[in-house]
Amino acid sequence: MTAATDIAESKYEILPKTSPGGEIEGDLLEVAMGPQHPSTHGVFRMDVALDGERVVKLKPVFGYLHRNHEKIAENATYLGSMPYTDRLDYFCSLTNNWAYALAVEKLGGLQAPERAEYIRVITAELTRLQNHTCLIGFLLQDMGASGTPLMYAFREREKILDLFESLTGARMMCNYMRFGGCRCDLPPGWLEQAKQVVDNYPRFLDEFDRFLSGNEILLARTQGVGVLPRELAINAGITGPMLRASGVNYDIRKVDKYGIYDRFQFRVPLGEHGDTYDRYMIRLLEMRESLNILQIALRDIPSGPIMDAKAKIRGFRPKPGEAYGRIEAPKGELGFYLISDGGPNPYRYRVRPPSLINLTVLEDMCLGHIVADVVVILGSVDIVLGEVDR
Amino acid sequence: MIDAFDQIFVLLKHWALGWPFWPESLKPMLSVFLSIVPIMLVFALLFGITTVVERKAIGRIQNRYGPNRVGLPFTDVRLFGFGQFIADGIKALTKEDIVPRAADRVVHFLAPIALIVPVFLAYSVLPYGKNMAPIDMDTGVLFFFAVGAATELSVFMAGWSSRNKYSLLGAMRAIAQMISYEVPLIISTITVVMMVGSLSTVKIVEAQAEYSGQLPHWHVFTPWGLAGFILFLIAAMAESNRSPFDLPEGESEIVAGYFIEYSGFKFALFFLAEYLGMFAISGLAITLFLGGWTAPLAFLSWLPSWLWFFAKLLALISLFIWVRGTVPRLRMDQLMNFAWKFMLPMALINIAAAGLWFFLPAGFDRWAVCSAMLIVPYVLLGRGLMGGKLFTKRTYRYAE
Amino acid sequence: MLGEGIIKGLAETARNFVGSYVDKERLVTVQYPEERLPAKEAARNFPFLVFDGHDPHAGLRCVACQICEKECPPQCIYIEKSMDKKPDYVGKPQFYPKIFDIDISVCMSCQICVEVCPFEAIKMDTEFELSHTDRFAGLLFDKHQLAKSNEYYQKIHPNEAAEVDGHLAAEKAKAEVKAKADADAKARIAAAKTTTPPAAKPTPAPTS
Amino acid sequence: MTLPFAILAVVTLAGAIAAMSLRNLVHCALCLVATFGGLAGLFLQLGAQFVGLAQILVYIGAVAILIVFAILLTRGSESPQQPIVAGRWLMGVAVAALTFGSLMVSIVTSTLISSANGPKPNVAADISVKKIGAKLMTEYVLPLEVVALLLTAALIGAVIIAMEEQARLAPEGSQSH
Repeated sequence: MTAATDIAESKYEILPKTSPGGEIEGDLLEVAMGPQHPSTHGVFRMDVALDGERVVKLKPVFGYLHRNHEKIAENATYLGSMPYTDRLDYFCSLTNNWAYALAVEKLGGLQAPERAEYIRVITAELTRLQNHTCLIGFLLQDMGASGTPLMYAFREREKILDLFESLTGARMMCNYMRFGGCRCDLPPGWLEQAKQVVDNYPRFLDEFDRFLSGNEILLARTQGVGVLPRELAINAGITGPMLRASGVNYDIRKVDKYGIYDRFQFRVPLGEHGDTYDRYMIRLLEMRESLNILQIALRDIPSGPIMDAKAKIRGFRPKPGEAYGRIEAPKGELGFYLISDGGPNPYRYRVRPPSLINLTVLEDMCLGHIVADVVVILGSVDIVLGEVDR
Repeated sequence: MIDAFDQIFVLLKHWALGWPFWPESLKPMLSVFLSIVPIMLVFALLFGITTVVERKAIGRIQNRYGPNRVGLPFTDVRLFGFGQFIADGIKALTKEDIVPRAADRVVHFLAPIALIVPVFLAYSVLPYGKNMAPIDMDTGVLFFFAVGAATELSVFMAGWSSRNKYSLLGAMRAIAQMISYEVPLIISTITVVMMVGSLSTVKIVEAQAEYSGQLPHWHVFTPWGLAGFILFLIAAMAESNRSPFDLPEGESEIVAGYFIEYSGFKFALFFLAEYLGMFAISGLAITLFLGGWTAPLAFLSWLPSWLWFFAKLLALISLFIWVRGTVPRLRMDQLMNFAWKFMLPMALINIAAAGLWFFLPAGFDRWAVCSAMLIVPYVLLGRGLMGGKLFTKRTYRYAE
Repeated sequence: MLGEGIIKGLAETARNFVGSYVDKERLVTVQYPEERLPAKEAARNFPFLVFDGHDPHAGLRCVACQICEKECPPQCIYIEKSMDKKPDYVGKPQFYPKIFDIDISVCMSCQICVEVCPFEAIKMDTEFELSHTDRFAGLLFDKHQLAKSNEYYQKIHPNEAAEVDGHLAAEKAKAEVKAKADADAKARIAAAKTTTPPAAKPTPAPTS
Repeated sequence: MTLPFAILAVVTLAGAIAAMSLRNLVHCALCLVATFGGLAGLFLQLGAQFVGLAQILVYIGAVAILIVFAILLTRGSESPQQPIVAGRWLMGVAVAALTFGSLMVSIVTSTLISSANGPKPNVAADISVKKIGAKLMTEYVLPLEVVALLLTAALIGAVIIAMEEQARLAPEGSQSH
């Protein structure tokens, strides 16, 4: 159906048709998807030029949710920025906390004690679990499954959020990590509760596998759709599951071995085709690896202090210098770059958001596909607009 | 007594018509009126209940409660949430009716009406029970498809007149989809018409109203009938824009498709038309393949015939809901491929199978030959549709 | 074969449909206004000011040091110091806040005020049904709305409150001991005064 | 002349006139649909159920849709700015007159009219779908097959034209996968 559509007396803009392959006759339909659109995952706009339903041009427009995060952080104390990092990628506040804490610890020469490191690994992997779970739900929602996978995902996520709440006091905006450790110790019974959640999680993953991984419609909708070639992925600086789905073995947990990740045996699943199905499956498989890490971490966690003795809450002033702390957040490499001039607040504060950088290749993945694929491809990128716009 | 219960509605109508104070000239009109009003009321009510049931069932599928709050107003009686549809209706009626400034006002206004009228017309040929077809038309099935075809135009009217890019895309999708799936829909019906030798819905049901032992002679219990039923059902899902063929609305892609610019009561009319279309086409599926109002087992025939019709209707509606709660949506090109590369060839093969069934002597051979004739192409076409082995589950390598 | 995956999926949803009636695990919804989740010890929402005893004014622990005002990331706290002083829990005269406002429409529940407070005066509340029809004045909580008793604190965060109480009691005991020592010292000095002429200065009380 | 006939006739004629005179092409197409509907109604009123329903199915369900699609796809829905009266009208009038004339001749010479004075044959009872089917399969099998052949040829032609276009666009298309 090549519906080059022109409507009489309408205000539609008729563009001269240019496409990467050259000139074609006919007209394009420019559709603005978003900022109010059910599947742009927030206030995000894609200016799409369509030939019929086929995408010939796509311009992502963001910034609708810009909150001046970096500038605010340069005027707040180091500690005062911690709650703001929760609001970057609001699905994964704990990993955001960790990345920021890591950067400040490098700057201030602090070292989290053993127990705090274990707690960090546990909370980060739980965060990864719930992020990937929700992502799969959203992806299927974008694909038009009437909410069922999303609701199963939320059902499981609730259990993890319960754990977060009883540990940190909040379900999403945890604000838990501190420079040189964690804010408070695990409440009694928390480890058992976490163990139970972790033990029950494979049941959900199996259910999901049976439910959808073999579904013909899902296969047809995702395989060969939105292919991100290996070279492009590397050149564009893509990180996280998206990069691994394109077949690049790069996981900061393995590369940097930050925290205590060198103590855990886990594998990194790699995709071959770099299409949407690979991105979906890589996340499912990564969840199983996270579960392995969690099993070991929950078993081995030692007792002891949770804060570095040198750390102080008030009046923290690191020596002048700069530091870059990065971790493997669920969405990719999340880094914080800080310059200190010895004052109570950073001289420069910069976030390297995985969502934003992973979004830059959206047009390359979408060209030539139809509108319906665009939302699925966008869903498979896994963005949170809080992090994209900051 | 049983018979009287079965025919209760027919008798009631005759009784009402027999009142002496009706002038003779008005009686035909009155008779029509007495047939139409109950149908409209019953199916409008069924629509309301179905919306609640659907939301509750999908809620349960998704491990939630679904609507369970709205009951009688000003009391604590909640009626399991079955007051919801009345509340929704009141809301739809009292909502502001917004027409975009650029819209073609006349066409925008006419579109929902042009949609709802043919949908209601389709109900006039369905036999709801013994002697309970509003019109026993010689060309009943054809009538059904003819009025069904008329709805496509109103979809176009809605999409075009709204002057919205999404609605136009939705209308284009809807029309392309409806035309494509009308072909396998009609062709899968042809098998039944061939076997029965009539287009009349009443005759088609009567042809299935016999029993050998306890088992009824429903068309679905033959290879061609089963294949035809499945094809019909898939095409019916597509015709009534149900998931996984709900591309015309495709809320995650084109937001709400052709009725994106409709609000308030007009939107409710679209919603109503969609559901009524689903009921009507399910009713036709029941008539054609599931023996209409006949009981599924001979000894159950004492239950009134209309009860069986509605039981089957509810079963089909549940199936629609169940499928909706499970599958993601197809893509436009896949939808078309499915219609033209799978449904149409299968429907054509099904005609051949039905012909063969007609001429072969009854027995095991007939079953084997006809089943083979359908299963082999199914497997082959299915493989072709999935691009050979292109779309499969994959295995992944790991880096340590 | 085509359709296999879909049929498997249908089986899975059917299992969930039935499961939602029989399996508590599968139906996790809490029917909110009637049912509530059990309160979590660590739960936090908006800050409140703790007072001891029964009089919110007399028992208020806050000494208007304004650290929380400075540290609050979204700057939602406004404090004005009093001119006069009132005794705190150990009996030492302290300033108190003449005005203590928290704009809870700005507050982001980060708990940093609680962490930085050296006087255990501000704590996190668990109350969350704070919706109001007046979006400005209705969401600006003043000292009287914020002040809540120590008993309330003990109710919502029992473990934490016990720790804080223990800590405060220890400090109070220490202060009492000190006060007693001071009094003793004073008495001794007074006694010494009577015996010795004004030659020796009183020894300064040890500051802690 | 009964009331239903009058209504249907008015709808048909008004639709036809509106289809000719309205400026917006989509409106014209929609009015044409009204004409088709009216015609179908007339057929049904005559008891020719099969023809009437086929009229709806084919003309409203397919032809009208084709027309609106064609209008949308060819940018033809813009209202013409110049006056509608044009030299081409003469040609149109000539064709219409010719069609009308030939129809009149065939109607006037038809046996139904000539026997109008005698007892009216009961048309409705005569035309059952079964009979139409039987006639099509026996007496008129040749015309049917010819029409089928024609349609098949048209279909293949359309496919070939569309395929050529696709081949031309292939460099673009190949990018997508």
